[in-house]
Amino acid sequence: MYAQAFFVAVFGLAAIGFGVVVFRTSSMVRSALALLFSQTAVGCMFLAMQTEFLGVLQIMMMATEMSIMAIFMVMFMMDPGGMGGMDMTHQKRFSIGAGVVAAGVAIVVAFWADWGPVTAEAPDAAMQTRALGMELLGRSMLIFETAGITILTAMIAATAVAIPVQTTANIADKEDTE
Amino acid sequence: MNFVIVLVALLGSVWLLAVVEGWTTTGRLRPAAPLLSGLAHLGRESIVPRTPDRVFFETAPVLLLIVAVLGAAVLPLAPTLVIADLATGALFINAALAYVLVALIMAGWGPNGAYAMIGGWRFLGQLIAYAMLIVMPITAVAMRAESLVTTVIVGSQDGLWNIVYQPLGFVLFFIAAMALAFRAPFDLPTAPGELGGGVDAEYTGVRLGVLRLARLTLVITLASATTVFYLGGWHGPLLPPWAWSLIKTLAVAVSMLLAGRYLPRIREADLMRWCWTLGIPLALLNIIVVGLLVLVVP
Amino acid sequence: MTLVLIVALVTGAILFGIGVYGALSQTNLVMIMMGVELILAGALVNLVAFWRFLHPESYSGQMFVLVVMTVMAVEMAVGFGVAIARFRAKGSVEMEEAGDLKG
Amino acid sequence: MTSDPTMTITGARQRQERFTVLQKWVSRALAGNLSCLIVPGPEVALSHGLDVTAAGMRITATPRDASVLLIIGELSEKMNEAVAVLYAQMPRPRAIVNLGGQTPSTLPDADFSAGVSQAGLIDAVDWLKRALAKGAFSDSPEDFDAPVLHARIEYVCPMHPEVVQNEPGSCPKCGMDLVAREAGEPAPEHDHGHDHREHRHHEHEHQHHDHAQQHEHHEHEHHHGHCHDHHDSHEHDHEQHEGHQHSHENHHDHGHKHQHGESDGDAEEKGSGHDHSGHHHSGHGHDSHEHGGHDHVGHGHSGHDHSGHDHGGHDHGGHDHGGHDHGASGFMSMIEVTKDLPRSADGLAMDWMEVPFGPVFPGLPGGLKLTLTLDGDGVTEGQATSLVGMINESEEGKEIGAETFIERLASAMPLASVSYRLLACLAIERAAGLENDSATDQARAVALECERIASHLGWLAQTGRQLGFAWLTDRAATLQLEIRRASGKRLLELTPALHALAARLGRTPLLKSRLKGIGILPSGTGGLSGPVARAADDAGDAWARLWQRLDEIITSLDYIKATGEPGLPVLRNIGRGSGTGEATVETPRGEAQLSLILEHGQVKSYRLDTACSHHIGLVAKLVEGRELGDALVAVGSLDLSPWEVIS
Repeated sequence: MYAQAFFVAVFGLAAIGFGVVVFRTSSMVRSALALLFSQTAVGCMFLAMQTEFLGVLQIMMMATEMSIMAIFMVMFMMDPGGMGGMDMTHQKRFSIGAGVVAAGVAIVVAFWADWGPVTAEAPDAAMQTRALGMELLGRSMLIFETAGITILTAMIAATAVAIPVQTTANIADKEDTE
Repeated sequence: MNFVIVLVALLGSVWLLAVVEGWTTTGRLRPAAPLLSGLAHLGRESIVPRTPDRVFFETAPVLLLIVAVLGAAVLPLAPTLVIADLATGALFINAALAYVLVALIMAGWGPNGAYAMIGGWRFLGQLIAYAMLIVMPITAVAMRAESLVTTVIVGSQDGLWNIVYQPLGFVLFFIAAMALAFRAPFDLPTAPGELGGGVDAEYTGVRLGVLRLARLTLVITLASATTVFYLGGWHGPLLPPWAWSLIKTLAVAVSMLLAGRYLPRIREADLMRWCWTLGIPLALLNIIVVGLLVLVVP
Repeated sequence: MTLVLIVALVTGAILFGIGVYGALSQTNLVMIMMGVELILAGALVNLVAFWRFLHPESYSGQMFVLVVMTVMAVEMAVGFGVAIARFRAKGSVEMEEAGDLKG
Repeated sequence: MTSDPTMTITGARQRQERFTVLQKWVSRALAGNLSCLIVPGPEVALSHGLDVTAAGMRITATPRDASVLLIIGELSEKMNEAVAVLYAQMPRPRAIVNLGGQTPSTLPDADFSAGVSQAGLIDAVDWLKRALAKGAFSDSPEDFDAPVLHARIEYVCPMHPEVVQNEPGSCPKCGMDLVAREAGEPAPEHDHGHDHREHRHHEHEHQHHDHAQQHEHHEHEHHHGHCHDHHDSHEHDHEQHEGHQHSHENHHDHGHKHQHGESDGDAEEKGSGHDHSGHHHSGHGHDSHEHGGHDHVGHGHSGHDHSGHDHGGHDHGGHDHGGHDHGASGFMSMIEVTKDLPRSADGLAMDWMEVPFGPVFPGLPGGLKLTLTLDGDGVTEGQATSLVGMINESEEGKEIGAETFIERLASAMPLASVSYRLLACLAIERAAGLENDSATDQARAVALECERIASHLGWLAQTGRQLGFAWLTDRAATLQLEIRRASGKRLLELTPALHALAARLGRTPLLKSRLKGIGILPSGTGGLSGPVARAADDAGDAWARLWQRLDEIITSLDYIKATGEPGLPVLRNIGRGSGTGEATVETPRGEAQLSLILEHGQVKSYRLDTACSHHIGLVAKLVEGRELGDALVAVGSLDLSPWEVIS
């Protein structure tokens, strides 16, 4: 129990630490990868909380997701290397306030709420995986399928949006450059 | 205990692979060569390029090595001879392999050089495409075994190996494995003829040594994965289980090595097009076929 | 055992806070998406903690986690689609310059 | 040539306190696997009949991986500079081996030099093995330093690239401060940021170092400009938005990060050289590595350019827009910054980087420098220049003996020496008014065909190197070496092998998809000759050129079979004849034409025209808008020989 608490805390701290780095560092690739490691730490928290499948899934998904994030940062930031030391933020005070309030409220709730009886041991991993599968393809089939369709739609939509539109404008652009 | 044994086996295979590599390139069979070149890497000074992203530059080779070893951790040499027999082993190895990408992006961005950077971003596209071809065939394998546990998967191939049961999956997986190990002809991130070394262009001395070790380990890990998922892992007559695992693994690894020697590098456009337009549909087909087989065949 | 639950919840809360800060303070679309990702990560931690310590018998909790992960992926896909389109059209994904997006 | 086998200390590595056992082993290991970088390139080694691998050295693609710099033949001035940069990039312990010709002025003396011959090469390897085993570590290694490696600093206006001055000041057009950059760099913007970090680093961390005079000077200059800028930006921050502390933290961050990298770099680089001199040297060490970027590994600058261009944008913003235009918000508009950037093929205004490929690049013939402007993995524009091309010297009054002229011409064209020897002979004989003599002509023709085969095989090896097709490289190289040594009869024995090679290439998967449709010449391109022209009749792409060359190999073989023994062209007795002569020879790479004026057996003036000097002009068209890999294949398929580019 204390061991579990310890590991959860350690990975939690790691997640928080990297999370802070995301918005403190000036190099965009760094901040993207910091987010990646933050998410990985979250995945490790899952593992520490004996939720193996979800943990591994989280760790796996985030690697590619955040790498894509990284290249987009490099594409769309004016200062990806962070060598200009430019400032990419606005309404700082307000944001800090909002963040602190949000976290504070959640923490207060976490402490004050009565969580009732807490289960000591979780079902073992193999059984979990199996049960989750049953859940997915049984009761929650509809939700699962919906999620699947949603992501498919999102992918198609995103691609469609991203494909260049041949407006007269950017044809003109092209001609300028040539 | 298992940990030590598996690690030793891994190192041994890496050494053998390096020997074979030297044999194919120089034509001379020199068992000591890998160790010597390792020492030589110690001897060379390791230069830090100007204004690097220090953290990435240092981390990348080590991360690559760690990832390769982690991947091997869930692959059994024998029924009991496995470091971590996770309930989600087949998923875990995907997770581990995904971090090869992270390592290469670090190695590309770290040294602050054009060639390295292009190499790193190239691999982003390459891995995102070919990770699909790793995950989907594994899905089919797991469907047959009705489990994600690697030992169970091997057990499920008793009598009929997956290479026979789902040859399409094997072909796709093998190709994807080569692409993930970025060996020739998939070596776009490190193409000497195009990027003068790409991601490892800036590494010298010890760091280069670690990088090369990591790359060979990665090959072995992927070969071992191929063995576990398709070649019936430890199954085989006469010899003890672990021997069979090692033999098969080495065979796969060497074939990966040789394939690169006799093929020109793939065009990047083709690399992408074939994966998205041909590979992934085939992988889906493979899943469907296997599903049907699982349901129909008792 | 409550200790672990509390630890997890507090972590989740702090991640959530950081995410909120990021999403509000950043001027770049991609950075804002990072903030959102952190918010969702905080949510994930809580969900898993609740499932594990309160209702391990019902797998709807894990189900929910899966859905949230999907949502993260969707958010990425759509966000980047929008980013590219916007960059193509306006030459920037800076919120400072997105007067037309300001409410 | 040095008899005592200890490495000259320039190449040796800083040794630890004492010569430990580990170091003994390491030295042995180092001696055990020598890896060499061949300058100008492996294809030259082959055309000289040198088999480096057989001599016991591994041929490497990059200087980072090489321990021996193998220089073959004379190098041009420009090449000397490039070689210095390469040498600076090689990790210690490193050695220089020089075969034929003297060591470039920019380098320390060669550790071993010999004539261009396999024997010399083998001696060199033996010597290196012994030397490395003994003296891989010396206790006082001098650092390598060459004028090439020092940057000349010039000052440009971020907004008006045309404004370039040698001393800092303000731009006459917009009045903003000029920013420093190293001369000969594409993107002025990046340097600002880069210098920015540079001097804060020099100012704050390394003040105690004694730098080279000129550096000292420049850093001083910078210091002012830099602090000035800084001051400004802080004011902005104060009065305009709360970003102040943030940006400040950033700067600190960089300074710190940089110092870290830099000082560790010293330690890494020079083992335990932590006295002032050590630092002083490593200062240069860094320069050199950074400059190396320019010529071979392309790190540093090009790398900066990438992130640089964007943040160059920031500089615009920071000093111009942010500072003056919309002074209200300190925000730098990305639209403002990227508006004047060209759009890429996909319509996104991304930053481009100018990356040098060559003059010593594994994928290209040595001596050819290809400069590509890359947009990610796509080439937006590029041009090729030859660093070794020979010059038409036809100034009056300078007379060269006929024999020496032939020798000079032949040695100036290492990739096709026989053809040019023949060309010179013919021209001179015509000038002297000699009749053609069928016997010698035949022998000469056969020799020419032999060289054609060898040259095409060399091209195949080069292509294999470019495509990472190891088997092709090995096979073609072996065959080329055999053919150089072979007599007419032996040649015919090689025929099946060559047929087999062609068949094998036809069967190789991926090869067609790699070459088909690449490097198609724009219709109506003039000035073509040789295989390129003949292949232009059908598809006219790299695939067609490959088969054209393979066919030529076969036809040449048939010709040799029909005709007989090759005979190296030697000048017949021309006495002290005079006159003007003109000759044309179909060299392996296309038509070469030489016209000269002979006076009393002396070549008074000549002018040479070769196919490659026309073909090199095609590069720009071939690479534009292609993917990097395809662009390089297209350039390679032209089989340019930089030596035969006449300027």
